[in-house]
Amino acid sequence: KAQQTGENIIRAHGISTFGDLKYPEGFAHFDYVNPDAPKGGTFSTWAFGTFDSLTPYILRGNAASLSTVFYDTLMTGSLDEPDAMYGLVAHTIEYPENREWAIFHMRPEAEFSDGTPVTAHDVVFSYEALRNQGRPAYRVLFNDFKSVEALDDHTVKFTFNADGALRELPMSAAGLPIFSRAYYEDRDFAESTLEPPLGSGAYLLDRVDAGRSVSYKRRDDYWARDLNVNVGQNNFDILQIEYFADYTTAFEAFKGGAYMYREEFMSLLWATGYEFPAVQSGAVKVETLPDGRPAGTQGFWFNLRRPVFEDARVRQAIGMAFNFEWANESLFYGIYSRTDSFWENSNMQAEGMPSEAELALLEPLRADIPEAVFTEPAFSPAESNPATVSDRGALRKAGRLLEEAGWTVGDDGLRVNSAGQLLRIEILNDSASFERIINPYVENLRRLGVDAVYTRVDTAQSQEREKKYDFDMVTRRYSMSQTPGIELRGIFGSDAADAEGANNIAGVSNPAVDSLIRTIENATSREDLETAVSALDRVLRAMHIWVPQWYKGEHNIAYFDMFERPYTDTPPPNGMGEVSIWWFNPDKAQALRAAGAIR
Amino acid sequence: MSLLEVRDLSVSFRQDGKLTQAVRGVSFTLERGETVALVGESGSGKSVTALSTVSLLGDSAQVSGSVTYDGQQMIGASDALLRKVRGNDISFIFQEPMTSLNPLHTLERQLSESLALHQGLVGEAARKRIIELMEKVGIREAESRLGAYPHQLSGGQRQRVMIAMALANKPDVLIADEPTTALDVTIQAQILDLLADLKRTENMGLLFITHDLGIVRRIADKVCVMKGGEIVEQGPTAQIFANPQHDYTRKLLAARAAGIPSPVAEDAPEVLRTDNLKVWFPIQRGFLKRTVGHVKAVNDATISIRAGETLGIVGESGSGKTTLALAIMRLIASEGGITFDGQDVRGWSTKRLRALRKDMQIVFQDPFGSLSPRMTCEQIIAEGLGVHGVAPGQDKRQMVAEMMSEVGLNPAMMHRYPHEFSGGQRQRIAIARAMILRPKLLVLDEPTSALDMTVQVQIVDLLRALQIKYGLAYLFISHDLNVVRAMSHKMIVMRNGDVVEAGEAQALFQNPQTDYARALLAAALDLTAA
Amino acid sequence: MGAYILRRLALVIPTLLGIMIINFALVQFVPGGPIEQILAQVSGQGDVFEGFAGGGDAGVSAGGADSDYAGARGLPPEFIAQLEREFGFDKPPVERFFNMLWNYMRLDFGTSYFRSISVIDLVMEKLPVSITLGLWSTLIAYAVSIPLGIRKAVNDGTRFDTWTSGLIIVAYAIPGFLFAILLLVLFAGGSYWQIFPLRGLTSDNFEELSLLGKIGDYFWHIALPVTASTISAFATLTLLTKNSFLDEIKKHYVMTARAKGLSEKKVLYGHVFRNAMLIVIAGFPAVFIGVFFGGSLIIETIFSLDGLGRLGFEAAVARDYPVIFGTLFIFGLIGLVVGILSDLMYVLVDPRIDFEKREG
Amino acid sequence: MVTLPDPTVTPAPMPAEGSAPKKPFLSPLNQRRWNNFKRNRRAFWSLIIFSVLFGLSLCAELIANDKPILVKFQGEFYTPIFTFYPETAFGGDFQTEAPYRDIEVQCLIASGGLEDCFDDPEGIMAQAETGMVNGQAIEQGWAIWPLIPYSFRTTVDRPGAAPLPPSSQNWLGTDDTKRDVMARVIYGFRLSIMFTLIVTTLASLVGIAAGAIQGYFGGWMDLIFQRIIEIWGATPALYVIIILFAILGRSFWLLVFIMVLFGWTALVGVVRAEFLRARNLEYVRAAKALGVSNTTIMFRHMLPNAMVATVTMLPFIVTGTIATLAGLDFLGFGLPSSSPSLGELTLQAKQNLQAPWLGFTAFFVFAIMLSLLVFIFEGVRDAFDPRKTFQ
Ligand SMILES: Nc1ncnc2c1ncn2[C@@H]1O[C@H](COP(=O)(O)OP(=O)(O)OP(=O)(O)O)[C@@H](O)[C@H]1O
Ligand SMILES: Nc1ncnc2c1ncn2[C@@H]1O[C@H](COP(=O)(O)OP(=O)(O)OP(=O)(O)O)[C@@H](O)[C@H]1O
Ligand SMILES: [Mg+2]
Ligand SMILES: [Mg+2]
Repeated sequence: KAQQTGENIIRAHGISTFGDLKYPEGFAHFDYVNPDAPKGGTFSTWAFGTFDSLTPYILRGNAASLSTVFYDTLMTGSLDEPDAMYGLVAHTIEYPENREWAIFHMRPEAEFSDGTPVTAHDVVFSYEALRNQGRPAYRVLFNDFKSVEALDDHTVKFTFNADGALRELPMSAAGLPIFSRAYYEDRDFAESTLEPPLGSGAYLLDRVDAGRSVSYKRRDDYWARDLNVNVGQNNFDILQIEYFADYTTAFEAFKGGAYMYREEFMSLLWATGYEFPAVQSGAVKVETLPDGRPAGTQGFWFNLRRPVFEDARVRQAIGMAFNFEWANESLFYGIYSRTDSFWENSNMQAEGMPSEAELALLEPLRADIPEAVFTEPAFSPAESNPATVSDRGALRKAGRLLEEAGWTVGDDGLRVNSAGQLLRIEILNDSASFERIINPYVENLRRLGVDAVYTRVDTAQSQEREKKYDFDMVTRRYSMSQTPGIELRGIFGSDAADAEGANNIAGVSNPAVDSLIRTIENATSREDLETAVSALDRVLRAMHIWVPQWYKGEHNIAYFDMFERPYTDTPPPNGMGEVSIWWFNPDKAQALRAAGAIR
Repeated sequence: MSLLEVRDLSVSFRQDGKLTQAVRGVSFTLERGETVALVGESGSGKSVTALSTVSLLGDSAQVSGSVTYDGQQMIGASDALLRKVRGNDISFIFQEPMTSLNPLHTLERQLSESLALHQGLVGEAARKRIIELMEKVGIREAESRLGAYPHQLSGGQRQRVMIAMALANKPDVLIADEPTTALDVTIQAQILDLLADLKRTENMGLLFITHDLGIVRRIADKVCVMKGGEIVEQGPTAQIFANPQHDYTRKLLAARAAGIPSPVAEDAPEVLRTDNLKVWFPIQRGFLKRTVGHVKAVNDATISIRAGETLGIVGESGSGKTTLALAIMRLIASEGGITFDGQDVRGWSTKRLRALRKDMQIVFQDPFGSLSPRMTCEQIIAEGLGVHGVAPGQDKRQMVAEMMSEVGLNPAMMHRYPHEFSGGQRQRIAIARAMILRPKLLVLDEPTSALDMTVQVQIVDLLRALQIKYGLAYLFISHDLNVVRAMSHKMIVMRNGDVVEAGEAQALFQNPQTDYARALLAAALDLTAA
Repeated sequence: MGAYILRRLALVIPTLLGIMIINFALVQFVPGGPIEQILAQVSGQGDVFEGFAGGGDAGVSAGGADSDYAGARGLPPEFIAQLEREFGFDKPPVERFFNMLWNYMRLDFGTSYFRSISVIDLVMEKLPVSITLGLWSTLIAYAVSIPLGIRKAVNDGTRFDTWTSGLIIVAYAIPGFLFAILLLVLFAGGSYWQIFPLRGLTSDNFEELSLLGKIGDYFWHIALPVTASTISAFATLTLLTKNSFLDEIKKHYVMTARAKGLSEKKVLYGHVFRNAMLIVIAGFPAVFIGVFFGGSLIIETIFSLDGLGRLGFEAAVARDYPVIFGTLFIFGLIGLVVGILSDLMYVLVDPRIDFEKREG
Repeated sequence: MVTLPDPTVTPAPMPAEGSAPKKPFLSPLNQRRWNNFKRNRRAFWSLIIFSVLFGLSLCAELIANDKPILVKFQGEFYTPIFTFYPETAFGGDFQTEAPYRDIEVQCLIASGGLEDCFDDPEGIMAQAETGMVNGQAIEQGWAIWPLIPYSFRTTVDRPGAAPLPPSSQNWLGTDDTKRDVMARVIYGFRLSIMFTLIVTTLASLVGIAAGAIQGYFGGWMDLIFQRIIEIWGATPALYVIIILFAILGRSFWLLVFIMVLFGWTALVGVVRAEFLRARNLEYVRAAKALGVSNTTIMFRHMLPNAMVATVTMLPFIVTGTIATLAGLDFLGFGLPSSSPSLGELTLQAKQNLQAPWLGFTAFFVFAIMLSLLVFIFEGVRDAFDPRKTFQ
């Protein structure tokens, strides 16, 4: 438990959004690691495309996968808590209750791989470098930072803007990578390069073959090697990433043993590809493991700014025409599940009728909330008939809704309103993989009498049109945080509804939603937060601002049977930790080699 | 064993599914040191017979019978054998020198190839031999001409290159298909001497195809007369000439362009005049084609022709006759004045000239080259009619058929492509094409060189008849002084691009002024007399 | 001729200028620019190759990837303004255009928007792949097609002619990338024969190999991609050769050549070739340069080769204008020079050819 | 004047001589060409097969469609392919177009519009065969379906994940959106052929004309024109496509326009070269001397002789256009993805290696089409070759 000192100043070995920490000061190691994990071996996996840089923090260049391994941060997270962080370079964090500032006390023994110490000045330099030349994400984040100063060589103080998302800011600060100021004295931080960078992390660059492969080797002299947050971690001697420009090639390469670990993202391959010789002989293990994080919030979003979508019934009807069950069976090999919540795959999603606590939040906002929130269970799209794209029942209901909304079928089978205007919607898309989903959907909408068209454009153009809100429906995916907060303003807040280029793609502008977002931002405990999020989820779902798509709450992985891990079939909720907590079993590798499965 | 023995040779051509027989049952022999002359009607199968001796006919020909060279069967012989024989043992001079040279190879290359192939002669030695050969066939400044391409040569020059090529390897048999048609009499005599020389020294057998009976009489030991694909008569030269048996032979011997053109009306308007016409071709060297000098093809030519008048142009081969003709037609760039029909056409645009073209026509020296290969005879002859809207309402095909008959072609052949005709037939197509327009001025560049005497007479008669009827003006270029005399009112003699002499034709023939003209006329008389 | 060449050379500059103007103007109208591309990347989209590299499962694949937290908050307008300043978009187009021209005149082609690398270096980086693919497939195509076409012309209508036609047409009809994938799966994948490597031009240990080893390694690597990119290349060239020869082979001068007693080969290659193949020969400089600067997007993608094909496509889709303009300029310039060379080749092949105005 | 009969020719009566101006359909020359063409069996049959295929694909709607050709319902005839009928016309409840492939609608048609169809369509249909449903006489109806009861955009109701392998229901299987490949190939063939024929014709005409003019006239005409082409050639087509798509929307005709815009330069170079050479030939001079106009010289005299490259390349330009279209589809800049494009099929084949029927279909369609075209054009070339003789 964090200990209180003086006038509400908190000093602790860790920090989380609501202050709760699973691991006490001086804990030996994270629960999910194997403290005796052997060191050694090579872990190899693949990445798509190419890379031409080793610096992932700047806009320029295509950084190699895992190129963050070079750097330590002040504190580091754990895989079994949503947002807690524990000291790494810093041993202690000190912050007031309102979190307007945070002081990190750094370990004097921390040193860069060239032996120079990691100091507070390096932290300040890192902050400045990222702020001035870093990726846009940092600039957005640093909007809420007032100043960063080195109090002494090993103490650094971050001061935040009072109106920022104070709850999360200390953790954001704790998660910044630390660069060596001396190193960048004669180098330009903003230029992309393949020169091995200087960091204080557990790995060094091993070799790089531009665009083709990159590998990192474990440092035996890593200063934090035995630190509690690192116990049982960083077990592989070499981390290697092979790049392939083509998915088929990459898969073939895996089959041939060019790399040892692969997470499969394609339902098609997962369903049809994993019967190759190495799987049959048992050399390759194929597993499905649960994913504990909120699934991405992916769907077709309506552009609520468009007059056709003014009526929620129209939106609901259009949603009904999307036959997910058919798509899942016919297109995805039944691997996905239907998304119904904005916080799918998490305990924040609304279920059934609103709870007391939720009602308490919702009641005052009743005027601005669809009545269904109070009278019906949280909205979930109805299941359609998987056997055929156009489910007569669903279409009949949808048709009825549209008729109620005043869109009646004309002589040519298309719907018009009383003003004689055609019910025309355009689905904008920039990704090839969506065509096979959108096309049947469009056909179905046309059967409903909606003059639906599908427009495919390239990424930059779609971005431009989205920026100007020049679309009717568009696919977008938001990754929701485990601890939602201020970012919700960007996605659902009315402030962001009209500003060009904002993230509120649907254009949600509703005082009740704004109010609920504020409640979420100000929640002081995880329970409060979850209640508020769930209430918001309920409201948004009742508003029919999107046609939810699908998610996959699990990891599909395959690997050559030479790796071991501290868990059997339930990984820590925040990740499988395949590069950090898994380890290499030389005997198994030897057996595979003997069997000729790998070279 | 005879050197070359042809037995019962028959050749047919396949066209559009039908077979037409070009040669039937031809037999003759050629001995070492002997000259056999193949004479006969144009289109009678002479060239085809000659070509089949070493299997040079295309796929469309079906050959039967036997041809033996030195006892070896040539028909159906292996490629290897043919290759060994061709060029080395049996050499060829093709009828149409204009199209028989590879257009992209220089003279040197064309000649050296044979030398290298059969004698292994390369480098300086080859070069020396080439120059020697070229001088032998009367090409002047041979050395500077080595780098020339065929299109830069005059018709006669090309023909001589062809001859030089054929003689390069001292063959056993030389088959010469009208080898002197484009040559002036002086050179002709020189070439004939050369051939006779070779025949004597190398014991060469010579199969000589020609229409010029004077030559036959002079050099042939034996004569075969062909008509309609058959040999209608053969025997020793003297016998044939003295005592022809076949009707056709008699007719052939009797035929000769004679008479003189009817006089021109005093007040006939001038159709064409040129003032100091000049054509110089740049000589270009090197990759960038720098101009290093000029071939002065025509210098200061001033001529004039009146309606109904014929201007004969004679002169040695390469003297600029063709160039002058082309310049007059405004087909190549020239300097100096050209007045046509009273209008100065010098600066006229091609478009403006086009309307005039109906009235000025030309028969090219190289008939084959001037016929579009993918157009049929009918299309070619009729084209001018369409272009100039001549005789609208009349059946064009009918007109073409009539014109073809007039020049002695069977109208049934009008659907053939140019390559399916004989040399003389092509020449007549070219004449028909020009004549059908009834132009005011007709330039005829060696229009009768490939025609046998009977047809030649027919053509000359036709030209004269039309001239009288329509008052046509002719510019008549020929090496055949007989024909020139029969056709021309006035005459000019050209040499090295200059007009060395000009005047009334008959007067000039009687009494040439310059040495050159005298020599030229003498040689002609010499040939005919021999 | 000299004057003509001078004229051509003098026209190079206005032509290049024309190219730059057209393209610069065009780009002003293209919806979406590099900034949009950056925005897309920030929010985790915008991999230009995803579409045909076979990836993507309707969005799900993006899951788990640590997409930028800030993506969810929207980028501040100041940042976009700053980007615009960085890319020079705050200046009026005309000024930008003249700046660019000025730089180009000093042979400064700028650097990529998205990488710290000058355009020249970028092109140089991609050249080996393009040259490899281009050179070998062109060589093979020429070495096979021309003799084959000539033989087909000589044997026109025979059985040989028919079956070779069938073969090259079928080869042409195979979609190149399908064939590439097929080769890859069969001869490099883990399911059948693992004979050839999957990607790249050389092995990891290339530097350590002996010279012979290096050569072997190189050919071992390029076997599949070159095969895949050559398979369809025979048809046009072979048939072009055949038909050109057919047109020429019956002409009189060929008869003359035969009458000289030349072997069939000498007749065909020594005499007919030059006459028949004007287009092929004169097109050679262009082909040769095409060898260096050609790119085959899909073959490159499948074999994970990083060549100009990918560069060009990536630059276009990502709106990397310095790269686009720079490569256009460089390739344009080379193209113009090659155009001149190719026209000179015409004259070299056929001395009758000139380019002067002809009185109609 | 004596007319010497040519001895080598069997005297044939003059065609059309003197007789009434009854012109044959083809001029004798063209007849000769046509005969030559016919004599090339391979070319002739290729032409026939191609015409048949193309002809069939022109009536694709009647061969592959998700609407019946003819429906008899309650004594009346309906032609759904050509006319719009709401489902209510057959007693259904949607006012939108009747989904004829739905079992309910089929039942309605068979049973003369019985309400019960919505509950138990199979049962009612079985009964309707007998003419009686639940003891009551009904007015039996029927529908004549096309051979392939799917259109190119119909999703097939078959269990399993797309692409589905060939079966009796889908002869060539389905694509990755569960659409019938056979139907898509038929429509795709038509679309591709139409597209490519239009584009190739236009582009070749323009290209040949441009090349001819440049090569024939030379001089500044050539110099300037060539520069324009060079500038044009350096324009990134992709951007033009993006811009025009953004302004005008994706459509068949826009793509045709764009392809012509960028495709016409393909032939310019070769035609120009051939003309540069041919303009020096003697027969061109002869034609000039005859006063033939430049256009006629170019197109009647020179072009036929300068056509080797063109005729050889045309089939490849034709298929090349299809391939380019495919490539654009591939990159996502082609026709709308619901269009039945062969390019999309190949892309799917690559994406779905586990479904070889896609690749095979694409390959066979391309191979057949290309072979036919190449053979046809070979025949054309031969037909126009004056020296070609046939056994
Ligand atoms: N295109 C050209 N380039 C260079 N020289 C040429 C060209 N055409 C002709 N000549 C030269 O011009 C001279 C005259 O040629 P021309 O064809 O007029 O002769 P000609 O009198 O017609 O001879 P012939 O009786 O042999 O036909 C010749 O020496 C020839 O080599
Ligand atoms: N390729 C061909 N196809 C069809 N007929 C041909 C072909 N070549 C020649 N002929 C015909 O064969 C006959 C004989 O031709 P040939 O060339 O042997 O005549 P020639 O005796 O040499 O006449 P000339 O003195 O006019 O040159 C002519 O009637 C000609 O039309
Ligand atoms: Mg002859
Ligand atoms: Mg001449």
